[in-house]
Amino acid sequence: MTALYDLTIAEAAPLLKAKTLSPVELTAAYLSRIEAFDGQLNAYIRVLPEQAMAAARKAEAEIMKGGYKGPLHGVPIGLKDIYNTRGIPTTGHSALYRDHVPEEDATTTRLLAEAGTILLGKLSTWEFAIGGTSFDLPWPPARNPWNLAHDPAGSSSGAGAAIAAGLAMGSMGTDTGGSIRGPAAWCGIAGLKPTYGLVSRRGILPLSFSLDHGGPMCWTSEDCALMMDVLAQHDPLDPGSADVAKPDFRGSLQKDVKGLRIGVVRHFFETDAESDPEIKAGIEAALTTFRDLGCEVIDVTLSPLSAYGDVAALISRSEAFAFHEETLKATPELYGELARQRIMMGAFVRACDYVNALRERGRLIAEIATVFEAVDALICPTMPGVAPKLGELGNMMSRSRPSFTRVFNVTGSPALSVCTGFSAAGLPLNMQIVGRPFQDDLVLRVGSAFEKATSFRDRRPAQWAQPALAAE
Amino acid sequence: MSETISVEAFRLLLDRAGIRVKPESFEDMRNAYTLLQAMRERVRTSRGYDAEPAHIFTPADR
Amino acid sequence: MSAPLHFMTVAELAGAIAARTISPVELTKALIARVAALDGLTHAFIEVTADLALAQARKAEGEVMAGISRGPLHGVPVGLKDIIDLKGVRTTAHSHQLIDNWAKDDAAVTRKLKAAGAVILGKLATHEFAMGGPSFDLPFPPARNPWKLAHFTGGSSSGSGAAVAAGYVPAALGTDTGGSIRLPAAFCGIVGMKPTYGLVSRRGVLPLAQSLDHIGPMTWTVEDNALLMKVLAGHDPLDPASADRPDPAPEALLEAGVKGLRIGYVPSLGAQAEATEEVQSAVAGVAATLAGLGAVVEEVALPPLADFAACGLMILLSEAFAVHEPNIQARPELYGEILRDRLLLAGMIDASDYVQALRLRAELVAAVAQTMSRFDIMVCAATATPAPAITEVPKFGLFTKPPLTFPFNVTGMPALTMCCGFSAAGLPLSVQIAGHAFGEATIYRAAQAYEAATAWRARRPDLEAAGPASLAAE
Amino acid sequence: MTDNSDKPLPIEAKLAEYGLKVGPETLAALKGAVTDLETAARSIRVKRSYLQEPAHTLRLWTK
Repeated sequence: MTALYDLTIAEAAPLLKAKTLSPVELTAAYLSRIEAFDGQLNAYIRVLPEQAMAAARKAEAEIMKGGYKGPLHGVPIGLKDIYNTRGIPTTGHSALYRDHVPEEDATTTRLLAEAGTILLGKLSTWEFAIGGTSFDLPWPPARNPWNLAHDPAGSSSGAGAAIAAGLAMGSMGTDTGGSIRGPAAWCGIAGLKPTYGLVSRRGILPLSFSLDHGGPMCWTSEDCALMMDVLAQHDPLDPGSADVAKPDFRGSLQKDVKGLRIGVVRHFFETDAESDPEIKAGIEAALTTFRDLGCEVIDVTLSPLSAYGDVAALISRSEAFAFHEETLKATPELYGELARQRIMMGAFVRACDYVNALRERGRLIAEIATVFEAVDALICPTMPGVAPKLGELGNMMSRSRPSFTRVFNVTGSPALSVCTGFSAAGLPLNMQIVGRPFQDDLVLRVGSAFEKATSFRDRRPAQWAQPALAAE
Repeated sequence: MSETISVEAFRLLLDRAGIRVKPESFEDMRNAYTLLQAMRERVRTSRGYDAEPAHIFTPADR
Repeated sequence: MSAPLHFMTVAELAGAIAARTISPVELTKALIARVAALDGLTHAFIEVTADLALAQARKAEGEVMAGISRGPLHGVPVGLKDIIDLKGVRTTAHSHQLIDNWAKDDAAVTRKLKAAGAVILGKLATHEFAMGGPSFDLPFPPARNPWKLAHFTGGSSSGSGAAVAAGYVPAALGTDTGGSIRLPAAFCGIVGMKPTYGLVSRRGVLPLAQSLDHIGPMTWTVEDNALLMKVLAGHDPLDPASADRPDPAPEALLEAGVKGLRIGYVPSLGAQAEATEEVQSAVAGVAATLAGLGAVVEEVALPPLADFAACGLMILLSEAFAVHEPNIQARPELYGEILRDRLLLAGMIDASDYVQALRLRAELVAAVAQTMSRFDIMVCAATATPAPAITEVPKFGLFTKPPLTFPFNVTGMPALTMCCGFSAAGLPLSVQIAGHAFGEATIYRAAQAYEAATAWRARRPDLEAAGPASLAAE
Repeated sequence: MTDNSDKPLPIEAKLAEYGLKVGPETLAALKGAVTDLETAARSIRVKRSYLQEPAHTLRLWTK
């Protein structure tokens, strides 16, 4: 039998609905796994056992009374620790916010609670989602479940690690330059950066308001779709929130991918940025899969990666500095070294450069819209390689290391990272699937079709398989 | 109100911005910079992390 | 018929043209002749597009005679500020930089005016790129105030203000980033409306600062202004800021009167904006008149002007510098001194200043919306003083004496200025009326009631009497 | 008038202007990174049409 922690949300939901799986039992199993393994993984900053058990008992009572709310009812999840939780510290993984206890839930925190999810705890991140893998913070950095010596990527590092290791069934990350998709890639899971404005940012600690996105990270694209059915809600309290018709994410998965036109941004990973041969091989194999599924695969051209990188760097540094200037001046010692360095960069951007970055951004958005007239989805890698050793990422994000993910923070496009196999060393390979604005449902449909046509979702990090079975 | 910036410091700032001004404009601009500084102080008031700007990025609609 | 041809309003001309008692061709010829005779004093025009205008007038006349009506602008001459594209004509921005900048297409507003049958009489003086002026080192002289030629018109739609007041055209278009429609309207004693941000397309108009830029009409009367606004308003998918909204029907409430209208009267915008006694009592007079007509007037305060000015100026300078930086590095000598020095200062603003200004802007928008929730419109002074002498406008006046119009560029709300009296020296005094976003109709409603209740429209500048001698006399 | 944007920034002066205190380690890291950011800024400082607008605009309406 499949272990409880190997169940996807989509698999667990019918069992929970049919009352053959108890939310209390499920939550207890996850809590005991966290207890057993998280000392090595550091995916959680704070586990909430009593609260989770109380929520599970409540969910169980509701379901028993016939009050089943939908596929997330009774599902244990974790939140990156920059999502505000009422009465529960929200630290941003920073000494500065060690005692920060929000008075209100983030809109997404509330939506997930209302859908009946069980909050297991708060997940580790890079400091304020910007700091990088750091060892000078109040909590240690998360590690990669596929190999503890390796980096899970960031900044939603705990979310990526927890899902891959089976320490949560679903999780929420945030993504300003790739912080959902990077960890999804290196931890071998599915992570969606939704269209800008589709998921509320209200009550999430900001990094760069015009590039920030919140989104789901799960084992499968299908699970991400189930989360999105709850998360995609117009929020008048988020000035960036879009008031658009909400797609039927779950329903969209039933549709075929046959006939879809898939554009490959080949110059991104063949000329603009050096990519690992194994990553490239993973992409080529995936393209074959898409052709077999009846998709048309076409090469497309966008501006070079560096164009997006420059725009993203100038915008994110300027905006982040504006948010942190005051505290950085007053209490610099409460920031870790990496966060301090990265945020301070904002002091060196001139206003006209920021405005020009916004103008260039306008051009890049118009350009990608033109490309999307000829294709339905774009494919490129999420990360140019597999997870390196922990601490090898280097200090500063650099122009010499262009990113595949920032591109779509600049354009606001929905972008999903999925697992395309494993390297010889057993680390996950990755690719990114990107769609038109507000066609997040199509992106998830493509991702899910790929996952179902391949067997990569059957492999879990081996070293976590045994002990928790004892509890079953 | 800020004091008028020194000639040296103002020159440094102009250099940093990649700007050269005509000698006859230098004093005018040095004095005006003080006014700019005062406005700068005014926009840098204390506000919470989640105070957002008035412009919000909107991706092309569906 | 009381008024001479050149002082007739758009509404009067529309009636006469429709009744075929005035010929658009004769009208256009008369106005061209008037400009030729008098604009040597006022410098309102950069270029009179006589041939194009006469062709349009003949077309309009033919249509009218054939029984085709395009509405109240049909056959009516209008002027364009020279940062608005008119196909086949230069758009110079009053600058050496663009002295050979031939427009390949009409701006969206130009196209709308043409479609409404208007006759484009020519391109009007501005401050260089709508920012650097009044300047004497540009390819064209600055416009002068028809009420007193030694005085400033206000800027930057200076030619538009002067041309309407002087009776060269019954209507003109201006643009407004910090007050550039409303200030010249105020100093020239006419009506100028900066509409809600996003109501009128800015496509084909040179930008000053994109998040503050607006285009609007400048006319002699309130009714004329509403008639033009009716034509100009509308969604344009090619202008990223354009609002996709239903027709605001600006003319709908013109005759509704002000009974029961809730008016917030702002006696002062703070220490930096202290108006002269003449201005203060004129504006108080507006509040009293409106109250006398049945409006409910209550005194109210806004955040200090200094906040709006700091916020607006940071944004304005940053965005303007981004537009001009390549030219200011490559060929600075082609800018006039005032614009060059104002722009160069902008090169020293940091990105975080700009972002902080945008955050302050959100706060100011919210604060004013909160105050406005109790009112239909707000009334305050348009300028702190009547028009100063043209030689006495300081280079960095934006910093020391920010315009009273700036708050409504920051909030994006619609605001109109109109004449509410005259100074002892005979210069116009003006009031500003601001409304809710997309509430243009309500502003016109109050403005029309005030205009009808007062006699200020009866007085016109007398350019024929002025002559070159008056220039020397000042 | 020359384009001297290739000149290195007086980083310490800018930090002082903002009242930011940094240790030697941070300062060293900043120096490399600021150069990087400067290059980024220069790379987008190209000639654009006057009419090319920023991606953000002020919105006073909801659809």
